[in-house]
Order: sequence, then C-alpha cells, then structure tokens
Amino acid sequence: MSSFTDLMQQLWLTTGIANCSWGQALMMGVGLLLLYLAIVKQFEPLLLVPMGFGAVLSNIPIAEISGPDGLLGILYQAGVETEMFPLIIFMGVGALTDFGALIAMPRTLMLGAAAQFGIFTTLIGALALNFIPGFHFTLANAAAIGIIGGADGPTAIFIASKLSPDLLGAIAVAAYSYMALVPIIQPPIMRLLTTEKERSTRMEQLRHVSRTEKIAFPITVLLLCVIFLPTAAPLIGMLTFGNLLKECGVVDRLSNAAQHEIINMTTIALGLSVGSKLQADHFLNLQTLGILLLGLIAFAIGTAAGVLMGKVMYRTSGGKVNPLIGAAGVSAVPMAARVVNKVGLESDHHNFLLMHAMGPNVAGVIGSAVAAGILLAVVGG
Amino acid sequence: MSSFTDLMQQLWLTTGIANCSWGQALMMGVGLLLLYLAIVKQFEPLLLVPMGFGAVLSNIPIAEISGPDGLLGILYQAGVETEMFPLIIFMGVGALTDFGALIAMPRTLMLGAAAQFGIFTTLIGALALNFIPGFHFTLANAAAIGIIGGADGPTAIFIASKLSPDLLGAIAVAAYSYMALVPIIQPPIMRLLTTEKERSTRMEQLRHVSRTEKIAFPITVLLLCVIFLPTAAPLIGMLTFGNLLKECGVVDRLSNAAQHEIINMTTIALGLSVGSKLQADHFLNLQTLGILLLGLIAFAIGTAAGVLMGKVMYRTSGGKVNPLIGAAGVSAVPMAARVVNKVGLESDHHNFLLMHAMGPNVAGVIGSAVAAGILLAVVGG
Amino acid sequence: MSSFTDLMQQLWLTTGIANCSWGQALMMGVGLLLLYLAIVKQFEPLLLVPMGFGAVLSNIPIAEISGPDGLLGILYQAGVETEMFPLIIFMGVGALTDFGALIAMPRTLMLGAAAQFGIFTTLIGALALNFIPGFHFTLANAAAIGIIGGADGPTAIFIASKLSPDLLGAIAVAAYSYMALVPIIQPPIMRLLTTEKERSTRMEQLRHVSRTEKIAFPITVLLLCVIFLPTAAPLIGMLTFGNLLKECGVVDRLSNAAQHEIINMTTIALGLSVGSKLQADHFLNLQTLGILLLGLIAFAIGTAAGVLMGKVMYRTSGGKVNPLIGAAGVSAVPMAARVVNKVGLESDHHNFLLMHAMGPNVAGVIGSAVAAGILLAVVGG
Amino acid sequence: MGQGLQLMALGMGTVFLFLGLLIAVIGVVSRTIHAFEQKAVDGGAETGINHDDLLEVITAAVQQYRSDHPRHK
Amino acid sequence: MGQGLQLMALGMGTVFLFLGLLIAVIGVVSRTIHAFEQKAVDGGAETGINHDDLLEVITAAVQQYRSDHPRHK
Amino acid sequence: MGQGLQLMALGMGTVFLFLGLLIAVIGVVSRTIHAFEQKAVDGGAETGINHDDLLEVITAAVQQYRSDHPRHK
Ligand code: NA
Ligand code: NA
Ligand code: NA
Repeated sequence: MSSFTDLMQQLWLTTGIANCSWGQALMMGVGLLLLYLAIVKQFEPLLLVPMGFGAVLSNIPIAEISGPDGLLGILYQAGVETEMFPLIIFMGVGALTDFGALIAMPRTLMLGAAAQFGIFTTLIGALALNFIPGFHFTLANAAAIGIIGGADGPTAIFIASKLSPDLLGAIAVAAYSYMALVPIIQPPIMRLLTTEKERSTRMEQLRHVSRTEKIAFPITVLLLCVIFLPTAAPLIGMLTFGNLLKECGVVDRLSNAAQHEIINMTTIALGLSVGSKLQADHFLNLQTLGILLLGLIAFAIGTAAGVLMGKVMYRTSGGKVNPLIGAAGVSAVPMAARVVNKVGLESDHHNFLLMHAMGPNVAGVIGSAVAAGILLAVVGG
Repeated sequence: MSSFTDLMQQLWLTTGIANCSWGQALMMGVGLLLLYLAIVKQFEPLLLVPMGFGAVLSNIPIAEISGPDGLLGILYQAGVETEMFPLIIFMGVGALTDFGALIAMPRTLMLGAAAQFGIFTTLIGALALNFIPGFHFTLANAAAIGIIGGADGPTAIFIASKLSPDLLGAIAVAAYSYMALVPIIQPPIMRLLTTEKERSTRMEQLRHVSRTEKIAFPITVLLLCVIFLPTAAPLIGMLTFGNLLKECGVVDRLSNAAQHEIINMTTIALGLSVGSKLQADHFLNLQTLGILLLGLIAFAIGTAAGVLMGKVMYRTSGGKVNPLIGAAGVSAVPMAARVVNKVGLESDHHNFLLMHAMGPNVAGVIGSAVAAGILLAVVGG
Repeated sequence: MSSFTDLMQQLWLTTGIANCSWGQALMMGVGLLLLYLAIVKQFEPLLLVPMGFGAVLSNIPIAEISGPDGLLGILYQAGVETEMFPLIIFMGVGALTDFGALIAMPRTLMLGAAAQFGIFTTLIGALALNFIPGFHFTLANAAAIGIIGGADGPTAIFIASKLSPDLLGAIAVAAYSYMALVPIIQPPIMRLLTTEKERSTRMEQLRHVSRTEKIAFPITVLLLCVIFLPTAAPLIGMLTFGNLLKECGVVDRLSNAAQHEIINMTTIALGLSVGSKLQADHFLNLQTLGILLLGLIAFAIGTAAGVLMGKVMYRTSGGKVNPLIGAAGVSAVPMAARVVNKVGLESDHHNFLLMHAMGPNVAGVIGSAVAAGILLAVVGG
Repeated sequence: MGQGLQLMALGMGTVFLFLGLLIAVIGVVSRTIHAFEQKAVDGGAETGINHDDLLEVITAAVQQYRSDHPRHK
Repeated sequence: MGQGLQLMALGMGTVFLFLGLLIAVIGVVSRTIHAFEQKAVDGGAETGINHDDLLEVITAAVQQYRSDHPRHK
Repeated sequence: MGQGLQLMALGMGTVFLFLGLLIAVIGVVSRTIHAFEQKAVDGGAETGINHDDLLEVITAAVQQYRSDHPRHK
C-alpha cells in the first residue's frame, strides 16, 4: 500500500459494482423473487425465505459466502453433502405427522402409490429431453429430476445430493416452487378428471385409532422397509423414528425437541444451504429450464394419476370414496389435503374432506420415500 | 443394465431378505426389545428409545446407516469419538441438578464415595474373567467395564470412548439397562444388609441453603478437581459449568437452553450414536455376555458398599442417619433416591427419605466422575 | 506399572499441584474475576459467564481442554476459526433487533457513523505503540485491535479471527469488558462535551413505521452492502437475514428459533470458545496490556465522536436533536441507549431519550459492520 | 427411454407391491391389537407400574418438606 | 502511522458515504411505500389469499370431526 | 489381578480423600458465607446496582411512549 490513491483503488476493486456479473445480478433478482413469493404470496415461506435469502447471499461478488470457507458453503458441506439435513428434517416431519387417518383407512395407501407415477413419467421425460440438442441428462440425473414428482422437499434434496449434486439447486427450487403452487396446479386437473357427482361424494367418518396402533405403525413400516427395500431405510428410518418419538408417549421432551428446535434450526440451515446452490454459474443454463418444465409436468401427472386411482376406488367401493382425495397422494403435506377440501366444498358446501385427504397425503410421503429407495437401488447411490 | 430381468435381479439383490444375516436379525430383535422395555416398562425411555431405534437402524443390511457416510456413523464420529456428546449431556445434568441437599449435609459425600467400590471390584472381576478361555480384557478394557458400576451414563460413555471404543456398545447397554433396573436390583440388597430398626430411622429436616452457597459449590468442586485430579476436569468442569449457569441467576436464557434444547438434542443424537455400536458383528460375542454379567455385579456391589457405609454413619451419628440412603450413592439419579424413599416407607409409612437421599445421589455423580479421573490418570487416556 | 509406589507416583504426576504453572493459576484467577464481574456486578453475564468459565477450564494443567482434541478446542475450531459462531450470533441479533427507531429517524445513522472514529483512532494508536520496544503490531493486528472500538462483540470476534487469531482472546476480553463498563466510561465524557441546555433538549415523538417499511429495511441495507461493500456482506447478510425472519411475519417458527435456541446455544459455545483463548502462554504478555489500554481509548473516542456529531446535529436541526444520543452510536446495544436515557434524566426528570437513542444505537451496529468490511477490503482477510 | 420404461414398470410395480403389502400388514396388526386390547379389558388389565403410588409418595414428601420449612415461606 | 491516517481518512469517508447513502435510500423507500400504501387504502386493497375462507373451512371441519366423534370426549 | 487390587486401593483411597476434602471445604465455605451474610444483614447491605431506579426509568419511558402514540392502540 503506497499511496492514498492506491488505497482507494484497492477499495474500489472490492466493490460490488466493479465485480458483479450480469448472471449474479439476475440470480439475486431470482432470490428476491423467491422472497417476494414467500412473504407476500405466502408460498412455502418456511423454506423459501431462507432459500431466497441464501440465493442472494451466494451471488454476492467477492464475499464468497458459498465458497468452501464461507458460511453457506460450510453449512452445505456439513449438512447437505452428508445428507444430514434432509434426514433430520424427515425426523421432524415424522414427529409432526399424525398417521391416524392412514391407519383408519389403510387402502388410501393405493392413492399414495398411484401418485408416484409422476416420478417415473418425469424420469422418462428427462431422458426424452436428451433428443433436444443441449440436454445431456444421465440416468442418475433423470432419476433425481423425476423425484420432484414426489412433491416432498427433503426426499428430493436427499436423492439429488446422492445422484445429481450439480442439479440440486434447480431440483430444490422446482420441488419447493411447485409445492407452493399446488393450489394453482391441482384444481383444474381435479375438476377435469372427475364428474360433479363424484366430487360430491361424502365419506364415512374415520374410526378411532388406538394409541397402541399408532405406536405399532412406525415400527411396522420400518420393518417392511428393512425386509424389502433397505435402500429406503435412511429416509423411512428417520421418518418412523420421529413418529415413534411422538406416539410412544414416554419421551415428550425429545418429541418436542424434534418438532420444534431441531426442525426449525435445520430448516434455516437447509434453506440457506440450498440457496447456496443458486449461484449464477451453476444455475443459469438450459438444464435448469428443462428441470423447471419437467417438474411442472411431474406434479400434473402425479395429481392426475392420484385422481384416476381415486376414481377406481370410487367404483370398487360402490361410491364410498370421493376420488378427489386421490390428488392428495402427491404429498405436499398439508397443502394438497387442503386443496382437496376446498375443491370438495365447491360441489357440496357441507362436505369436509380434510380428514379423509390426510390419509393419502401422508401415504404420499411414504410412497415417494419408497420410490426414492427403488431409484437408489437400481440407479445406484 | 441390459434387460428387465437384470433390473429385477438388481433390485432383488438389494432387498433385506437377500442380505440380512442372522446376527443382524437378532440385533434388530434386541433393538425392538430395548424399545419395548423403554415404552411399555418405561425403563430409562429418554435414552433407550433412541438407542433401541439406533440398534435397529444400524443392523439394516445394505443401508450402511452406521457406516462412515451414514447418518449414525457421522453422529458417532462427530459426537462420541470426540467425547462431545457425553460432556454436553453432563453440562445439562449440571443445569438440571440441585445440589442443595448435598450442601446441607456434606458428609453424605462419604456415601457417594463408598458406592464407587462397585467400579473397582468390577475392574478386578473383568481381569479375573481372563482366566476363562475366550476372554482377553486389557487393563483399559477392565477399567472401562468397571465404570458401569458408576451408574452414570455419560461418564460410562466418556470413559469407554477413551479407553475401550470397541466395547462402548456393550458398556452403554449394560450401564443404561441396569440403571433402568435399579428398582429391581437394589431393594433386596438394601433389606438384606439393614435391620428393621435401622430402616425406620427418621432423619432431621435439612437446613436452608443460601443462593450464595449454591453458587460457591460448583466453583469449589471445580477448584478441588483442578488441584488434585485434573484428569477428571472435562467431566467435572462441564457438570459444574452447567450447575453454575443454573445457580448464578444472571443467565437464565443459557440455563434454560442447557436444561432443554441442548440436552434434548444431544440425548437424541447420543442415543442414536450409541445404538450404532450395537451392530451384530461387534456386539454378538462372549465379551458382551461377560460385560453384562460384570455390570450387574457392579451395581450390586456399589449398592452394598453404599448401604454398609450408611450403617457406619448410622453408628457414628448415634442413629441419626438412615443407612438406606447409602444405596443412593451409586448415582442413577433420581431413580436410586426414589427407591430409597420407597424402601424406607415400607418400614415407616410416614418416613420420607427422598430429600435426604438426594444428597448421596448427586454425591454419587461426583464420586464416579472422580473415579473416572483416577482411571484416566493411571490407566491412561 | 510395577508397584504400588509407582502407581502413586503416576497419580501424583497427574495432579494439578505438580503441574500448574504460575501463569495458569493467574489466568484461572482472571477467569474467576470475570465470573465475579458477570455474576455479582452483572456485567454482560450472557457472555462473561461462559467466557470466564472457559478461561478457567482452558488453564487446567494436564486436561488439555483447549487442546485440539479437547471440548473447547473442538468448539473453537468448528465455530470460531470458521467464523460460524459470530455470524450465527449476528443472525440472532438481527432477529432480536427492532430497527423501527432508525427507520423513523434515518439521519441518526450519522451518529452511528461518527462513533466509528474510535475504530480508526485506535488503529493508529496500535501502530503508534510500535514505537515502544516490545510491541510489534502489524497493520492486520492494528485493524483487529481497532475494531474493539466498534463496541460490538460478534463483529470484533469475526474480524479478529480473520485478521489476528493470536490476539483474539485479548480483543474479545477487551470488547466485552468495556461494553460492560459503558455505564462507567460514557457519562463523564458525555457531560464534559455537552452543555446543560443541550442535554435538556426534548425530542419529538417518533413517527409510526409500517410493517412494509420494516420488511424493506433489511433488504435495502443488504443491497447497498452488495453494491458498495461486499466484504461486509457476511456480517450485514446474517444481520439482515435475522431481521427479515423477524419482520416478514410468515416464518415465526424460524424467527423464534433464531431469537432463542440458536442464539442461546451459540452464545454458550462462543463464550467457552473465546475463553479457550485465555490460556496463560498466549494471553500473559505485553501485547495484551496494550490491547486493554487501546480498547479503553477506543470506547472513549467513539463516545466523544458520537456526542460531537450529536452537537453538530443539534445545531443543524435548530436544537431539535439532543446531542447525548450520539453516545449511543458506539453500539453496545442496548446498554449505551440506557446510559443516554439516564444521563438525559439528570438534566430533565421528564425527558425520556431511550427510544430516540435506539436509532443511533442500532445504527452503530451497522456502522461497525461497515467499518469491518472496509478493513477487510483494504487490509485483507 | 427404454431404460426409463423398464424403470417405470419396475418402480411402480414395487411401489404398489410395497404399499399393498403395508395395507395388508396394517390390517393384521390392527386386528391383533384390537383382539388383545379387548381381552385386556375383559380380563381386567394390569398396568405393571403403579403411578398412583408414586404420586402419593411424592405428594406426601413435598407436604412434609413444606411443613418442615415454614420459615422459608 | 501514515498508513493508519490514510486508512482513517478512507475508512471514515466510506462509513459516512455508505450510511449517508443509506439515509437517502431509506427516505426514498419510505416515501414509495407510503405512496403505495395510501393508494392501496384509497383504491380498496385486495389481499390475494382470503384467510377468512380458509379459517371458516378448517373450523367447520373441526366441528364436524368433533360431532362425529362424541364417544372419545 | 494384582494390578487390579492396587488400583482399587489407590482408587478408593483417592475417592475418599477427594470427597473427604470436599466435605471439609464445603464446611469452611458455608461458614464463611454465613458469617459474611450475617455481617451484611447487620450492617445493611448495599447491592451496587439500583434496580429500582432502572425499572422506574423504563416504566416511565414506556408510559410516555404509550401516551405519545394513542392512535396505534
Ligand atoms: Na410424495
Ligand atoms: Na456414580
Ligand atoms: Na458499533
């Protein structure tokens, strides 16, 4: 440092004006857009606020906040590369979820199964995109993109970080954005595929589920997973662990911790970490556009498949199952169940489907974890 | 991947049926048994629920959840190998413990001292087992096994991870199981060693302890530890730090954090981590059987030594000390103190010993931390 | 181990008496003094209790608690060397701070700017000390020492760990000690530089600030920082992130987590980590004395500059601004604002300046983060 | 693409198989639990640990403690 | 020392510039927001999502659920 | 075995010594504190920081703030 002019120049060279690329400015705009959607439109704010802010932070020139020594980079390495954050969130989801509706009406698991159709269609769609010049999705890429159709954030992040870390940013953005857009994407599809009479179907009240049944449920699911699909065990394991903490009734301290401090802290850290993957040089490319398009298709097909399976159950049950609840099979808990309730009310102002839609809704979480396990088993992980 | 049959075969090769060893199945059964004891019998559920679930998770074939890249493996490396988890739990224990009863009646520290006899007897027992073919316990192994007699989970895990990481799973299982079984193990020994008249002894009410005395206590204990036994300083240091947070009255935010979120989160993580050491290939062997047997002996001898010292104090005090409270000297806070209260009530329906038993009970925590320090100093660490 | 005498000797060699150096004993005394100030005098107890206790723990011979494998050493590496802890604390500070007073009266930012004079004067002072034999402060050292004048703990630790990790202990001790001493340091300077008439100035009530303005504020500050001073982005970024969580109103779960569990846990960990830098061999030297002296000067000059700028605003506003509120520009939130209120009441028993002092007080936080960014940009980081 | 179709067939097949099996197992488990709980009600269930006893003990202890310490409020 | 003085000039200059600019920008933002909010009030703002609807739905659902489950309290 | 017996002798000896010493020190500390507290009561203790003052200031400030802001409820 020789003179004052040199000093000023050195300071100037570290300003954002002197260093900011157009891509970075654009991505900061995307981050602000996510914040706008989260705060003003209230789209999935719990994840989009940290993620949008993380997107802004990670595109600040010079500061290298997403670099290997930056805060977001360290969080990403510690929690996403190791897959700890999505698994811990899944524990919290388990501790927050009441599977009572599903236990009372286990056949709604079929709706959660059907909705996974979106995953595999999208996988094929991603491979089909390779016919367009500029796209080169491997099978692992395609599998990671397909999982967007699972409509389950932690599952998508878990699979993407295992199979396609480079696409994680775009996949997470697509998954959470479309989950937030469920109230806009689903209703037209639901109305298109069902008749007024079907939508007016009232369902019987759910039977009471005892505490013992609720304790047995997570253990049952885990053991089936152990026997048939161990590759899904990390996801299913943490989900059922959280649920057992909640239901067993003897560890309320731990259950509360999983439902509050642990999931809240991890949500902040996960959101910032995922946001760190929205750096201009990794995000602004053709692939991302393809992923956003495929994600939309995935949600639409998952919804349609769920509703169609709902129509099958409407027939086979002699009109006792309202096919609308099939749409909740994509997960997107609890938004999709609320959408079912709302669309149902359009046809009959006294028909509340919320409780019945919770069954397929949580079934969808298990369904996409199972689908994730299959992808890991076959595509590798 | 060439054909559909190949795909199916690949999927089949990742199922649990195709990969599960008998040992793994057995250990998952052990995990479920621990869950049963925790949930139905309410034996130390705060640790046994995460530990039992961790045992199931760590024995799932293919998933490698306890492997170096699995969630439990990562937690174990980060928190148990570094000894962070037991030390953080000890801070929480300090923040949750009221040493008032001990300060009011400091001579009950002798009862907490006597109960450590179980540690050293068990150490000798472990060395004696070497005469039986198949056992090869080193002095470090024997010391780690002996510490089960301290009846203090975090201390046992801290010492085992320093002196005998390979035996950590068996030692932790033994320590927590016998702590849970204290209401079954202790009463017969207590009745055998005392007379009806001794058990009926009523004790004077405890004097009031001022806030200043309670603040001075953790600092006093820490300074004595610094002067005479620095090897016990990590354990004693965190215990007294937690206690100072609680008693000093000016950092309630931090004290609450230590008593709730920090200890709850760490308990979940520690339980899962310890469960990850219950893998079939490390756990199912003769050593484990020996450790379970020695642990039982440790608890019994510790209890007996405490009660016998109680009898000495009964004499020297002219019948003012009820010898039953000596049994609480093994720690197992607060279970052992409750057992004392219950056995005392059998002889005199209006004799409540709970408060008086809390003194030796918390003295036992300090006593076994001191014993742990000695083992580290002499055996190495 | 051959004989009992050898064993005893081995145990003796691990006692504190046999190993404690005078320096360690002295530093444990310093730790106890910090605990005394925190608990009895209630000087910044939230940080001084963990820091004082950490100072005692880190000077215990043999135990190596601050060594690379000790608990405090691990915490330091994980949280301070990576700069995670101060940044997380800054997020919590943001979530706890209401910038309403500043938005209502933005010109008080000038007071927060003026108070940074203390930083740069101290920097020069540190370089001047080099004329005295025994002092060899580099420019980076001087910059880190200067930041004490920012009167902001996390900022000081962040900068010190980047520019002068060796001096971190002394800098943190100075920063927090003088923040605690603000009620003693500031009033004489404030009285000296103002007239009775100036101190009696009553200020207009603050206008109402809408929720939208409060949401726009953190984003505005962040964007300005991105454009002009990206080197301050980690600090400013986390501060504004926390504030956005608080103000946006749609993520109360996360805001609560940032305000409670996250900041509490990190405060404990940060305090212990910083305490670990108070080891005798690093702390007991001439440099430390120099730093403590310079820190005091920094606070005094910062206060004076703030008050003088307050006098300028008193003139230019036609006597509408009470110059006392300039003293709050050093940050030390909320202590400095309370001191302003108290000194103001001495001149007029019905003149409450607390609200008006909050503006410059939080402006001081932004001001010293900006100054920190400049130091990083020019001195390197 | 061919791979994708195979994967879809295998994947959806497994998802339906797995969740179908889960339906069956939940049914069996629920019926077993109901049968057991019914038997327990009929035979007069015993709960193992008697919480009332414990509660009584603690309450009494607290009362005695309070009556012993009148001066400290 | 010379370095230090230069640094002080540069540093205090930048601090004042930065915070001065912030004063200006806060003023502009506040005025913009006030203008916008005034217009919203004048024109009758619409909030996008109708929370009352949602609340009504949930309340009704809860009530129905409760009336359906009288035996479990 | 021989090692074990030595270790037991040394270990239990140290445990008793350490805790015995702790008994003595707790006694001394308690007596010192009692003596000091007694003197403080006799002499009329002063607490250093006057919390009542602080409380009064804050209360007054809040009241003034409220009376200044009647329109925002
Ligand atoms: Na799903
Ligand atoms: Na013990
Ligand atoms: Na400042």
